[in-house]
Amino acid sequence: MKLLDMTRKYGSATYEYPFAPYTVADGFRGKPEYDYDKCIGCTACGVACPSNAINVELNEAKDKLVWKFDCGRCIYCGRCDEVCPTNAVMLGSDFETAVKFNKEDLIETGELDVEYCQKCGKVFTTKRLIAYCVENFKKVGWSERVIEEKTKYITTCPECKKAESVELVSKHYSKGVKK
Amino acid sequence: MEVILWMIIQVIAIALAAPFFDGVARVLRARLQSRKGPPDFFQTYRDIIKLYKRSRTRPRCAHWVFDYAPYIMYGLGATMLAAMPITYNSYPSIGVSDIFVIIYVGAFLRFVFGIASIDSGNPFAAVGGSREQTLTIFVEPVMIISLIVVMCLAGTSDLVNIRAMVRDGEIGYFMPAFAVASISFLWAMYVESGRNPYDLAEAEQELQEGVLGEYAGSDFGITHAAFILKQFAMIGMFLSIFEPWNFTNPILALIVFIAKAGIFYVAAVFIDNFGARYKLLTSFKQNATFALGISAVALILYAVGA
Amino acid sequence: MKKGENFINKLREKITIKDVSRMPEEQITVTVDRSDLPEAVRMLYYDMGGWLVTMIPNDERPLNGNYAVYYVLSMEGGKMTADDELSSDEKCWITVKAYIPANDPTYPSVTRLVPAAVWYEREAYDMLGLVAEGLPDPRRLVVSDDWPEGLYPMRKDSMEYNFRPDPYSHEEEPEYEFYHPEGEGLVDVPLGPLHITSDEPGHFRLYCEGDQIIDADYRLFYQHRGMEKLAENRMNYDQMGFLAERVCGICGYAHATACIEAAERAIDMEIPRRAQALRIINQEIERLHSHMLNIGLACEVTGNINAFMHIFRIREFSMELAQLISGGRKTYGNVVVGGMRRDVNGKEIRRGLELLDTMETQLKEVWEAVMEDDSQIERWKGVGVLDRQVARDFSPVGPNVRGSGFKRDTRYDHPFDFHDEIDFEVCYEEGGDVFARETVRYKELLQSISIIRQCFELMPSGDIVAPHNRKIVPQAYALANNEAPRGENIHWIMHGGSQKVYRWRCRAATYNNWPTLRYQFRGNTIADAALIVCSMDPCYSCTDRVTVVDVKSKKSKILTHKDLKRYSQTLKDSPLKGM
Amino acid sequence: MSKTYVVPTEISELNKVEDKLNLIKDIKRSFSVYRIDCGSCNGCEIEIFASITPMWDPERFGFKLVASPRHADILLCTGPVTRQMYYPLLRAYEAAPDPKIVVGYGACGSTGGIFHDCYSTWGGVDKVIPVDVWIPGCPPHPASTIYGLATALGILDQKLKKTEHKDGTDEAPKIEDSIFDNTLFEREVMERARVMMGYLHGRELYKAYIDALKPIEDIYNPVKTKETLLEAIKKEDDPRFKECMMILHNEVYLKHLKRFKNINKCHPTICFTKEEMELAYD
Repeated sequence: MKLLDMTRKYGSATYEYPFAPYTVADGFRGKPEYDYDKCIGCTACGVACPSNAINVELNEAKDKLVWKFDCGRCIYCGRCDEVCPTNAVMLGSDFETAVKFNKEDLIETGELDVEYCQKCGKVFTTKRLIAYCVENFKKVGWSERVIEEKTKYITTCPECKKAESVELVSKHYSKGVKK
Repeated sequence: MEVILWMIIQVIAIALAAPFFDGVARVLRARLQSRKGPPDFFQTYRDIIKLYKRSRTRPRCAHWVFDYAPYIMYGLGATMLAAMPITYNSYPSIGVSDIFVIIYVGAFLRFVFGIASIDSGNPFAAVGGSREQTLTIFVEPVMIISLIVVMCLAGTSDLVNIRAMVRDGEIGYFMPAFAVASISFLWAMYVESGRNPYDLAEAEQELQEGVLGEYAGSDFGITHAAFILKQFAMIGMFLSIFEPWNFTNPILALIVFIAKAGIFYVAAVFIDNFGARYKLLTSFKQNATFALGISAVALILYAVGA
Repeated sequence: MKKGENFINKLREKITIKDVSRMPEEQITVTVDRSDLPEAVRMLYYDMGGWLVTMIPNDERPLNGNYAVYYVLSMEGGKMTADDELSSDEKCWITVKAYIPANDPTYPSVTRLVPAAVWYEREAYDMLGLVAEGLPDPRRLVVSDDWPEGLYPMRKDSMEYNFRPDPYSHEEEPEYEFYHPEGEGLVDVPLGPLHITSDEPGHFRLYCEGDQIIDADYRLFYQHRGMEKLAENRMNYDQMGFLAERVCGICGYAHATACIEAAERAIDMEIPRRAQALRIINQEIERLHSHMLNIGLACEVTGNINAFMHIFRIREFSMELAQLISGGRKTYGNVVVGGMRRDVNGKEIRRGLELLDTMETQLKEVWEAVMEDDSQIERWKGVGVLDRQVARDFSPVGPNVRGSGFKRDTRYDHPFDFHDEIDFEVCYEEGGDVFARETVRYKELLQSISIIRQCFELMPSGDIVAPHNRKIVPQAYALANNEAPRGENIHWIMHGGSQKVYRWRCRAATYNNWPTLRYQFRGNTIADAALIVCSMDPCYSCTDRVTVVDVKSKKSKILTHKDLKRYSQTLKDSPLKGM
Repeated sequence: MSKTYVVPTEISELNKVEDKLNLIKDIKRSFSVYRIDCGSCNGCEIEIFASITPMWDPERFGFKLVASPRHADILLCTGPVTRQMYYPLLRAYEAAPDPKIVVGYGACGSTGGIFHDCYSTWGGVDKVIPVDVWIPGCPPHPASTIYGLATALGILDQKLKKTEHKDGTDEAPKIEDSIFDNTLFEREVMERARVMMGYLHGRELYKAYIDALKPIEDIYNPVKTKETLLEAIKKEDDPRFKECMMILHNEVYLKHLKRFKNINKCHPTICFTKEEMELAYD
């Protein structure tokens, strides 16, 4: 009857939850918390997310970038937290995530204004991302001229940048020889 | 006539009180496992009430046997219980409370249970049902031999009379045969009540989907209740023969009986909760052989007139 | 002489070897002609003391126009007797590789000579359409019963990874063909796929005479989700680890490390010592909670609910430890190529050591209590015996094989990571029954506690991620091993271009354990069926799915097509009789 | 997915929302749960098991795990519904008495999780049968499980609501000023901190380190900086953080300073020596 002794020794082990709150351990990987004001729409989280719980896509009208998180698909790995440059997505300690009757309740979205390429006029990123980069340039201590140059660079879409450098290279090289 | 009235009253009272003890047993079991368990002693009532509210489903391949078995089983359980001379112990016997009647009703219950499970078409239920029959083969002889000893000592098979004799000290524990028979009967009663390690009745784990597997909703509730009644009937039989001291006032007798039976029911948790289940053909067989040995000793003791 | 050279020389005496390559050093690949394949594997397996650890069928048509099969053997000695074991500097991996031309995707079955290969060859057919000629059991293994004939998911050009053929109407679910033994009065008891004692779906057919099981057949892989294809298409290396974790909910961490380490080994990447120690801690935590789970369930299955509850109560300490170290109850989300994602700080180490102490005391108490209970031990002893010869034939792993007295543990045979600085004992027991397996698990629990304690105490300082300066080399491949709670997990990775994997082959511990189950069932009563399955500690999802082997245990008689055909025509003299 | 299973009318008629709300009232203090593993990795199964053990004990509010779908009020479905489990799932669904509550448990059960578009799965329970409650998590913590069941029964309130953020500013989020007037230093500190302690503890380390440097008036004075840092390190009680802060000083701060000043990086007055580092663990 040693088991009986153990029961007597350790007593009831039951937590009060759900009749009293339960606090999780420090560093618990709970539901990712989204801070809309910090999000710059860089899509790093969307690219990193192994289960595609976070998707960052243009809306149908192609005038907003939509950050969309489906809590039901999240595997709580924290990759989004790890890659986010502004800490806009951080894992919280929330474990009370169940919903009933309406699956939409699991979804969180954030819309950001988009920026158009200064060359071709196509949508390619968000206004906030550009503003964030410019802000960062200022903090690095670069001169006005450098900042201006870099700002111009980042407001061009990748396709145009590619075309530009191809043009640049072909201007200087012909048949693999530098002119 | 009055006897029949009392019979009905005692069945209803016990049927209403029994889930309470099941609830107590559940709380106690939870405490023994270092957890809290149900919030109070009334959980089994809630479970049964809920089951009555649920709809029924039945397997496509089942027949009428499957459909009516729960009611028949409940009726048989109630009959067994009614046959216990609890409230009407001071009335003259009307011949219903006969040991043979009770044994036959019990066997019939088992039989219904067996065919219902086979009829459900679930192979697990079928295996479970057939085990239940095998179990009977081991338990019944022990029970019958113990009872034969008692009947021989008393010279009657009528429970009311036996009971009166034990109470009046005509037969009793001073007779070694009676004392030994009480031990083997206690074992048989425990096994019959379907508790661990002998709970092959519901075949909870090994044959998980078990005998009751295919019953749903109110059918399941009734079957469940029938089993609780049967367990109380078995305890009642033990109490009537071996522990008959009680009031003659029917109401008081009923209360005392329920309390005593409840204590037995709840105390079984201590045995029930520890250790592994027995296997039918190894540990259980040995166990049953041992019990059979004890009952045989009782018989021999009677024969030599000790 | 280089490691493994002696085996290759011996092999050369009988077989023409076309090519030998080493990458990395202790993993040798020998290329042979496909007709020599069975003999080469047999020689390595039985003559030189190898164990089959995995087989990788690969679609290399985009690379060289052929399919290829890789039979990987762990050379460690037969271990049937005490001195039948190689010394640690001789132990190595040998891969036998054979090309299979694209226009004729057949090869001679190795199963006829080495029974352990049976599942691999069946899977090779399911996934790639490679036909093993002479394979005794050609039934489907991995893909679902409603999967269209002739569509092989792992072929590079067959389909998109998210292509879903239409299912049948649910009333017309296709039936799987079970092999029946013949005999009077046999009852066919189906178990599962939804059955409460097994947490997971698997379908067993127990053929019983009275209460006794005469034979069994099973259909598993109810959980085939198609991860390998998914990883090759949707994922990059940063995401793959998280997918590998979800091979199995219990030994997920072992899968993730094995998968990531395969990728690291293929490019010869050394990870920091601190990360190595952390990996070991996580892996041992996993063993703690998994073994406690299994011992608990082994009590529960026999009806000992009280012991089950206590063991699970103690198990919560290991979950707390996991939460402390990894932030989740499953030690998930920690491994990345090059190291770890999460460090432990001093506070966590202190708390961790406290938890280990509590766990150790209470574990000892509860085990003592269980051992005191004769009815419990009686239920465990002599049940589900795994015969030593059957074990040798089928290369089972983990506590399953260690319970039959084999000293097989991949941490000891092929040490990796931080294991070189840690003292630990390989726990093994004679007997081969449920009791032996549970005892092995209990002893390993104490070992794990000691290993974690040592890691905490020896925790090297420094980084937890290696510098990102290595490029993925396309077509480089390597194998990584990890001792999961259920036994050794083997992952094999061939790199592709652009940070992706070309071929990922995951072989979970239970995959090697399933085929022996049938032999363990025989002669036991139906009441013990669930217990036997439980004591094997199966991980249904690990295997993604399985079937039975038709090789007669001792005489290794093979069931040929002809036998089967004759049997199905006459229904007489079952070839399964007496098995 | 081309959905071939249509819930038969006799089942759907008994499973309207009001029926389910009535059911919830009936089973509030006594409910039976049947588990259906539709091809999960079994992490969820183990967590369900963990949540019926002494620590969590849902029997407190009437939970009972049953062995047959016929006894069930709630079907707890885990896994992304593999092709092979599709048929057993439907059989179990039809066998359960009506009305019934179906719970999609875990990331896979809710939405298919990481396997949502795999060829051999159907991507979540709700793609096959109607689901009423979703309990996300991979696997859900036992507390999440308890919460989910309590929410389903109306004991606790649902917390999560569909959230849509719109019409925010186009301004960039605030960036803190650099200690060196150059955020590249902070970036480097962060990077090094993460290599040593991972993203989570690395962030703490970064904060502790930068906070320790903030009171320094002349950041270009390495001797003073070291002294101030040492003070902060003494107050820190975690040896690993102590050690890592010293490494940050040696490897990031001094390297960065070298761009502005000609210093001897190994001089004991400005860098932490090996002996000092070892003291961290005493």
